[in-house]
Amino acid sequence: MAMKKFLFVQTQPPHGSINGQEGLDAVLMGSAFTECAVLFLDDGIYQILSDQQTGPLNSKDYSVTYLALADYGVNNIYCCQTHLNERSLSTKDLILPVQALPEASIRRLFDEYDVILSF
Amino acid sequence: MAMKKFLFVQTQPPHGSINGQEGLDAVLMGSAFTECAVLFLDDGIYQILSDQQTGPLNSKDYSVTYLALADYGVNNIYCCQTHLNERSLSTKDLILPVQALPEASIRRLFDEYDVILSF
Amino acid sequence: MKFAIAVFGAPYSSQASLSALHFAQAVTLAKHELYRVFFYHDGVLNGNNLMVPPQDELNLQNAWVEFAATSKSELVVCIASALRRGMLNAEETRRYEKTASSLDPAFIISGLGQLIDAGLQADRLVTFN
Amino acid sequence: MKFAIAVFGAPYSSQASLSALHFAQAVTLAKHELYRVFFYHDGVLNGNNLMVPPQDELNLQNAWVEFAATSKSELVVCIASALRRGMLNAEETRRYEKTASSLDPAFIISGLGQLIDAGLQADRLVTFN
Amino acid sequence: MLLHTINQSPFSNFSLKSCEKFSAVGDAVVFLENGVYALVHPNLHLLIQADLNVFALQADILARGLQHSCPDTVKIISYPQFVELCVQYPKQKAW
Amino acid sequence: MLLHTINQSPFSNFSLKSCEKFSAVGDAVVFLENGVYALVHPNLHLLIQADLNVFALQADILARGLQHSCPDTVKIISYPQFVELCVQYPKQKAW
Repeated sequence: MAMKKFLFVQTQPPHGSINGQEGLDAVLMGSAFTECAVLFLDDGIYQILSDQQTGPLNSKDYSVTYLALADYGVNNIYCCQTHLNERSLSTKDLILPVQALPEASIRRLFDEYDVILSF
Repeated sequence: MAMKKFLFVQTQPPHGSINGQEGLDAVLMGSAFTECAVLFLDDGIYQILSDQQTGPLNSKDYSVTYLALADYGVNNIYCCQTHLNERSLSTKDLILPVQALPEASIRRLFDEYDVILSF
Repeated sequence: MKFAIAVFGAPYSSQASLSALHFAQAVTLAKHELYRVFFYHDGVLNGNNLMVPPQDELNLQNAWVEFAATSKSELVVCIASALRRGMLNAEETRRYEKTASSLDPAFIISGLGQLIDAGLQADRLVTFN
Repeated sequence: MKFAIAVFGAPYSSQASLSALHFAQAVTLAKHELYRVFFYHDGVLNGNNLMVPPQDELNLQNAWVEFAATSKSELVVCIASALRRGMLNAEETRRYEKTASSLDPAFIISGLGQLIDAGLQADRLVTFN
Repeated sequence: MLLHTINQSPFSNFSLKSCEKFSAVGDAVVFLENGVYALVHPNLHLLIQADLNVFALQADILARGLQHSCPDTVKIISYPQFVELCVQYPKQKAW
Repeated sequence: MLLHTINQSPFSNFSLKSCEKFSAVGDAVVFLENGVYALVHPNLHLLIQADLNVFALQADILARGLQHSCPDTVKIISYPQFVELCVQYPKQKAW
């Protein structure tokens, strides 16, 4: 049997809760075992918005950890074009290259992966 | 100085979290000290929907505790008529008598009370 | 069929724990195998053996321990989530020189790899968030 | 002016605790009196002295204790919320015959009446939910 | 074929809409916890029109007093039936 | 005069709309935590049109990388300024 592929879905914005950070930990761990991809939906896309300055809040800027994904072999990183548009964002505003998919393609993505974990 | 009056705002539905139950505890405690009122907004109104049968879920039916509010001297119990309408509910569906206010009156209610605690 | 369950929510504050418990009981009732229950995020708080809920409310930590004992299922809490939230077993208490431990011994502290392993080994991984 | 603060959210899982801490510091910096910080709901988890967050992250329990020590502010956790979530001090641990206590001694366990009292006595009660 | 689970109220959360947008004909949806308020939400018909198989947990419906408001288009299930759905549908998407 | 606080994202929650509906001319609104995403939400103008005084916490804006997207209609404040607002506005409604 071929190794199962994991899709990690990030839905929460950063800093308001630990969800995104613990979700990213799960992606990094998953990449040590099998093929993994990340999908940013809704406010999840804000996790990788550029230029997060967390000093005054005394929070941790874990967005930079996303830059290590390629080193971990995680190269399939997606988001929803509609969710970008709703937030007046483009992929240029993000700290790493992300494939923006039309809504119709997101459901097909769910088909490609064997396990879907949402954070 | 006259005693401060408290308004407790319930916004969460029952059983999905402990919020409503701990909010009700706060109302009961408040009534021992000063004049208190309760306002149900949004899904908060579901806390007092009739005929909650919590046996199969093994949750606690604390909705019956609301019936004791009158004994605690809490007689001003409000909800938003629009929020009832959105949920196809009427005050007859509720386990206790509630004054349904038009939206415009809710803000005036905030003026009448000195401390607002939302759950 | 081989099931695994992931629990992300705190007891009481969230219903995730109660839903997961009902689901876990139904899994074993149907004679399926329950490979692992993995507690992540606030889910690790389910292992707190100091909780004293009111008499007329379910003690979720006890309920999980009883379930594990009768079903022979494994209860695993994520170590990183547990440390951040102060859910330590005796060994972690010693390691970090803390004053006490609050994680019930029926819960195993392990790495996040056990969540990935659950997804790989089980036929179905069901999340309660 | 006399302030009081209510904290309803768990550390890390919610930002309520961090926001409340920044606000509390600003209150005392402005020479206002901080009558009480009251922890309710999951906020009681801020008193857990077993938490071991990663080295590069703020230890919120320590931060509250330090703040209280320098500002002479009172940190109060609601007893009912605390019992349900397993946040016991030495006295409650004995009363309920539990194995350990995890509430830092800088946090006082008291009744929900202290929240009402805070609303009555302080000029301003600010909630972080 | 995907098993969507929704545990939040559609009156306070967009899960129901997201699920409808990112589902395909033949997928199943299970409403649980506060998700069962979808049974009395005007957007429920979107899922039915999208040809999804829609289920809701009885214990959650009863606990919330919604047992008198269940539309025929939604099948009421027990926890064992929920487990059976997980057998039929190989993957879960928790919204 | 009421001080409304909003700590959730308007993209995932209805707090911003509730606040607009249940506010009066002269009230203040403080966006904090995930609430600061209101600065880039199309419904922000509703609060401005309703003649509310709108504020947002700088530390939360910076942490989220929104410092380049702040509209002129919103005043950026520090925690000490937030405390000062609590002095000016005697009551808080936390949404």
